[in-house]
Amino acid sequence: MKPAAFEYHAPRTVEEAVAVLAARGDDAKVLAGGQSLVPLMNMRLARPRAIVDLNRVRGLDRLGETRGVLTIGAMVRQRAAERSALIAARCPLLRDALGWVGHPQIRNRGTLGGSIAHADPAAEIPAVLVALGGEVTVRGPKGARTIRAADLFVTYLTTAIDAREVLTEIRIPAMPRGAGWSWMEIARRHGDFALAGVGVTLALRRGAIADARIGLTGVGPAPVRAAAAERLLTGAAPSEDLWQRAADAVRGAIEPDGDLHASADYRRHVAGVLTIRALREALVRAAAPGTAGRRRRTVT
Amino acid sequence: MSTRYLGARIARNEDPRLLTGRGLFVDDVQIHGLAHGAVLRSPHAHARLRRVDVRRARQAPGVLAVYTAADLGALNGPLPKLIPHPALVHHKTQYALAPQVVRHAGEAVAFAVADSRYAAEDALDLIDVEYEPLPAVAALEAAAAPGASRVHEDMPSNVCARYTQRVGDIEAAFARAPHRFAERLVLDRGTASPIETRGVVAAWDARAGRLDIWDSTQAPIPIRNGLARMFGLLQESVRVVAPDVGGGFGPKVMMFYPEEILVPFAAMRLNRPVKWIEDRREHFVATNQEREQIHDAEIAVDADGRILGIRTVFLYDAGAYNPYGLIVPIVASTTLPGPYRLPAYHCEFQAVFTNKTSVSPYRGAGRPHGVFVMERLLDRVARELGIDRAEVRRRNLIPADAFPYDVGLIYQDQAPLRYDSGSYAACLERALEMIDYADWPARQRALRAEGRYAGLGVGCYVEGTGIGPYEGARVTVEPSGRVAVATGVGTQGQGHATSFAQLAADALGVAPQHVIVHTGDTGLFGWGTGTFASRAATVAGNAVALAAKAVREKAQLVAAGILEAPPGEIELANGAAFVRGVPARSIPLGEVALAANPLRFAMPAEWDGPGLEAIRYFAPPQGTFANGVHACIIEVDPETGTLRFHKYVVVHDCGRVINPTVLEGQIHGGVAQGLGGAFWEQLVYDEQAQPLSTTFMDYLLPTAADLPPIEVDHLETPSPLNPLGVKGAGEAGVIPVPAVLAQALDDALAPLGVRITAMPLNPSRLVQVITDARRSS
Amino acid sequence: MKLDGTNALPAPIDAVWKTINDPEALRRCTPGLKELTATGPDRYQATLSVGIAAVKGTYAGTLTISDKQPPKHYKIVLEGSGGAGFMKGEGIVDLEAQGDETLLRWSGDIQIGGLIAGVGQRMLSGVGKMLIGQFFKCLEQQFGAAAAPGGTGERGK
Amino acid sequence: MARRDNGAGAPRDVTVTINGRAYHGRVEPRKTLADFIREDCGLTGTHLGCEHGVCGACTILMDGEAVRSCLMFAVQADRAHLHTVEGLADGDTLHPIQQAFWEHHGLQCGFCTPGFLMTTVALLRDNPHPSEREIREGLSGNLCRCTGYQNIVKAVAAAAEMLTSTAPGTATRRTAVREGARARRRTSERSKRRIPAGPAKAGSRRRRPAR
Repeated sequence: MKPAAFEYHAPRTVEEAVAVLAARGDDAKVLAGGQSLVPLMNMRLARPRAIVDLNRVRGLDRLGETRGVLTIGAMVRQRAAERSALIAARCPLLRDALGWVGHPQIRNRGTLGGSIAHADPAAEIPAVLVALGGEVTVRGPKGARTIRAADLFVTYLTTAIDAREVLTEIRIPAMPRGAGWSWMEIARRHGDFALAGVGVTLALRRGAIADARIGLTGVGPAPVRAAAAERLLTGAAPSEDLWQRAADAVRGAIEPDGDLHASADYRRHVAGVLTIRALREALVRAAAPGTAGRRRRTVT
Repeated sequence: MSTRYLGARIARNEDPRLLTGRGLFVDDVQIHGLAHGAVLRSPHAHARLRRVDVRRARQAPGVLAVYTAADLGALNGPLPKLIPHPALVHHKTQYALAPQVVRHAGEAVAFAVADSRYAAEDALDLIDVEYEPLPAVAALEAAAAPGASRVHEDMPSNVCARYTQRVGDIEAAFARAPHRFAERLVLDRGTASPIETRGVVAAWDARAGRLDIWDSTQAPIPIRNGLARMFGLLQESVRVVAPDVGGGFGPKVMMFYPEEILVPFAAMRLNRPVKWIEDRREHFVATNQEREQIHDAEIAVDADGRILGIRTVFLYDAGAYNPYGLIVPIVASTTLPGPYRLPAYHCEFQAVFTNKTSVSPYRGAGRPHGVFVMERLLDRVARELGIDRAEVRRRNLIPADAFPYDVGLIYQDQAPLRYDSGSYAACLERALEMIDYADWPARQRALRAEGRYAGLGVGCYVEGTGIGPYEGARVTVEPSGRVAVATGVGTQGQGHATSFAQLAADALGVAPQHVIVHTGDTGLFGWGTGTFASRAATVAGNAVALAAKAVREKAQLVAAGILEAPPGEIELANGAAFVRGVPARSIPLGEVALAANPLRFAMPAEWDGPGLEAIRYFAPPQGTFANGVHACIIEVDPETGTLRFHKYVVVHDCGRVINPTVLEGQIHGGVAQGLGGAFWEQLVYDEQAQPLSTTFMDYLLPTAADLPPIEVDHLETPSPLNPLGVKGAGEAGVIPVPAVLAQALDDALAPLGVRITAMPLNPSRLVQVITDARRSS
Repeated sequence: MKLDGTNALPAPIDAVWKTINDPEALRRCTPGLKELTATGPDRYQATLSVGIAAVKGTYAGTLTISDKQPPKHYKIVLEGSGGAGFMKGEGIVDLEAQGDETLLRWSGDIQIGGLIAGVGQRMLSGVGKMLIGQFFKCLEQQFGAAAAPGGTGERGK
Repeated sequence: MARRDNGAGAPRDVTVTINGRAYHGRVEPRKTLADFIREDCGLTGTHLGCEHGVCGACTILMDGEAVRSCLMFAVQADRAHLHTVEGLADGDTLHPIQQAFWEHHGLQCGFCTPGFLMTTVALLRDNPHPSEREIREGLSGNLCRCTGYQNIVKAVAAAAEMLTSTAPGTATRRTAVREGARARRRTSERSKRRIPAGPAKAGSRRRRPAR
């Protein structure tokens, strides 16, 4: 199980990376954390003729907040994001979801940009991006462009990013202050790809749901934002009955595949179960405002 | 013999090396000029090879050779048939490289050798094979059906053996029984998957005519003997070393895997050392697997739940070849009776070829199947007759005064199945106590009131261990005072370097860390069979003890001359020989060894040779039978089908315990494999017999986060069949796990009417079972 | 992997029949089909590069059409092998005229073996369905019309 | 394609520091870091169990963080500071984590052990007082087929105890969170550190665990 030969490029700047990609086209593959790509290469399932390694590109590992939007460099390691006080305070849903990405050894190398660009249909980060309506910046031969999460994920392992483009930055709107959140997932073992996973945020105003976001993973070719369920929740008063109806809406919005780990029916069923549980947990957290802020104080 | 170390919790001798990265596993062998091999494997489960063109591959950079079947000359023939059986009408083994037909995905077609493994894999890409696909058969029942496409075209069907054993009058038993219950019980395929895959290194010294092999095998001596025969060398000119072996669990005791011939063949042809290391994907298709059986079983009981008779008719999946004969199904059918009295028993199986990887024993080797059937039937009796499940078992147990107990069957070693000793009732009661069985109904009610689904499972088993034919050991006291022990039985993590050291240490009055044990190196000890069937401690352990005892007697004799006292007055302790009651009259044991090897003058005739050294063999006429009980409490989330373990206990009796720490480790690991095989691990094949789970992403070994802590207690009922009174324990952990987990799930989900009849499960399947049960109730 | 489905194509049955027998249309619409060279009547040599993203298998093989009952029925078989293993797709196609439109019923069986089957099972059935969906979407586009309402939904398994 | 001599596909020089010692090699870009460590540097304590990032046997520390060396190419590690199992003990003195694995029978065949040890070094540095659940989850990226993990978990708990009681200050909890531009600087600082939880001085001289 050894990779086929390839040309190795380790550019220092995004421009250099784009230049190599422009020259090599479909033959080249961008290497970020490598935690998904290298196994595929070791098995010779992927045989790129050229590798463009972003690990020595400067400036892709910045993490900050601009006007209520988290800006995350494509090469920020998942482990760094998981430990980030900023993410814990402003987007605890992302922090919680990151805890489900593989194992610490994987997250030490794996990057947020890599996970998004790889677009595994059962990955956690794309579902969070979709739920929270984030966007990414990509740079290619024609310059930079922005792709909204809703337009980004096309199908299995396929995004709207062109083979000649490099994902450079991820932007995720911070969760509203006081919003509750929950990430719920069923995997065969700790750290495995999700059989189904649900991320929820819930903001309350005067006892009613002011804003609800639901993103799912593992239940189709690409991450799903459960828009119908979100509409049903928005403006309504929280109740078990409402959660049940949201779960039904989620189940109606997905087309899961079956595989040897779980049937399509199971995934659909569990997506609903997890939606209910996530809504319950998010409500508890929303009802106790300042949870995220408190957490931040203890971390920093 | 003053016992000090037998039964002690000695930290292991082998650990400092392994902890500091100084172990020597096969892949760690580095020799100057080492070349690397890679095997081209069939992607088809069944196909005729129309053409294998290796010309392009041979010309690739760094490639030294590419071999096909035609290149193997005299070695192009079926590999040895290991264990014949009169009932086996078709004994089929594969070739080192398939000559014409491949019969499972992963069967070896060509072997490339290059400067690096990378280049060798590049060469595989350049081999052009034209396959003519043939119909493949995957499902066991379909393969057994008349008219099924045949795995071996020279056979009239895929059934390679039918074998029946009977005890008592089964028809009469069923005819007069007031209650009869039938079940169809299924276990699917799994694999041992040690973290170290297989691997072979061969170095040929053409001038000396010497072949050195490092092989991750559980049976280095038979490998050496076979290689010598195949390559026309003296056994003495072939040395096979099983160095540190990174787990075995059964599949590494195959004589031969193709690579065990291909690697030395290439090394001799190229006159260059060659290494082949199986990668994980290869492991999932090229290393033997196990476990698939379908039992149609029926039990007849009286009104009190006492067993009158059991009948099981089952199918056993042999895979594409059956080098190991009928061992697994015979072990399954002879393990089924377990600790219970069966006045009548009928077991009948068909062994069936399928286009899947060959089957040979994997830890348990049929025992989990037998126990699953027996215990599921008893659970059915308990439920139908309204008898407490522990009580049903109690009523049927063989009592403590019934030993030796003849079951009336022939065991895998072709000897009568005769239990030597056991503690069946005591083990059960102790396990019930540890799991708080008496309190369970109340606790379960309380949990149910909270809407929680928790269940308890308990199951009993008897484990056949310690079978012959023989093992041997050489024990030598060196002038340094250290003791060298050599035995043919290799170790794959079982701690032989410590357990055997304890036995020698007790006999010779030295500390166990001064006993250096070498296993699995035919250059150091050349007689033996291998590590399998939970036999090392019993068979090799007794050989070590006997040899050490002989050395002790010799040391007494030699020391007697020096210390001027009768040999009977000489004691050995603390690394010295001394006169009983006069510790001052002593001499270090190393000096006794030195004196036993004189440079000049006459040697006393009664020494019977020089040195403090002896070789002894232990050849038990039959196996010895350990027993135990597992119990667990689990909680099920019926909405998601996920499990949480509250408690897992094992009470185990394998006779005298040599090292409780090592023994507990064996139990822990066995339970983990059992649980893995019950809920996480499954080898899935599609209808065309394509293996779908050939990575660790799809074949799921449980992790630390998935498994519960396991509480272990030991009872010690010595075996009367060997001087140490020991029995084996290697498979104890794994045997009853599917049965116990199934019962616990039934118990937890009783309000939903769930009954588990097939393993392994997973969350999706469990939710399906729950849904089906709800629908039908 | 067994799949079937029904597609309504906005063209008369004879036109559809012609198109599904046209090697150029087949080449254009079969995902990953790079080359198609006739070796006999209804027999072609094919080169395929099938997969998604960086995971692609290259296969050399054949495409054959048999059991022809113009303009209503045929069997199409596409098979190939390569480093990533082998693939074989078999489809039975039935056409039924519905006025100016044609109803295309198909049932197929896809076999995949070797590396991709053993490693890619998690996405295999989904990707298989997706590729077949792409095939029919392309066919519809051959007739220069958008998909008929509900027309392209293929039912899995 | 084993030997290309054109530019980017050609063998490259790689220099790494492993356990404080410099190693140099010339390798094809495709050579994995694990193979480089084992074959070119001769440090065979790091094992390969799956080569697809699941079993964890190849876990090493790179610039202080536990990573899977089978999922990196050697060229990517050029100029990095690596730690492998061979660097844990100080001469004959076992690292407290090794000592704990010995005392608690945390290994059987020993093949997966180096990966567990290196994972544990990072785990206990980041969380010096883990609960049993945290230990189990922290180890869930390493597979063991022999032990059922029970004695490994016990050993890690015991090692945590030994590290925090015998070597105060060596296993400081890293609460600082690296963000933005600071990350790179911190990474390079960390890479200069030796393995944070070094062998305790007194009391843990490689001693045979007595019963």
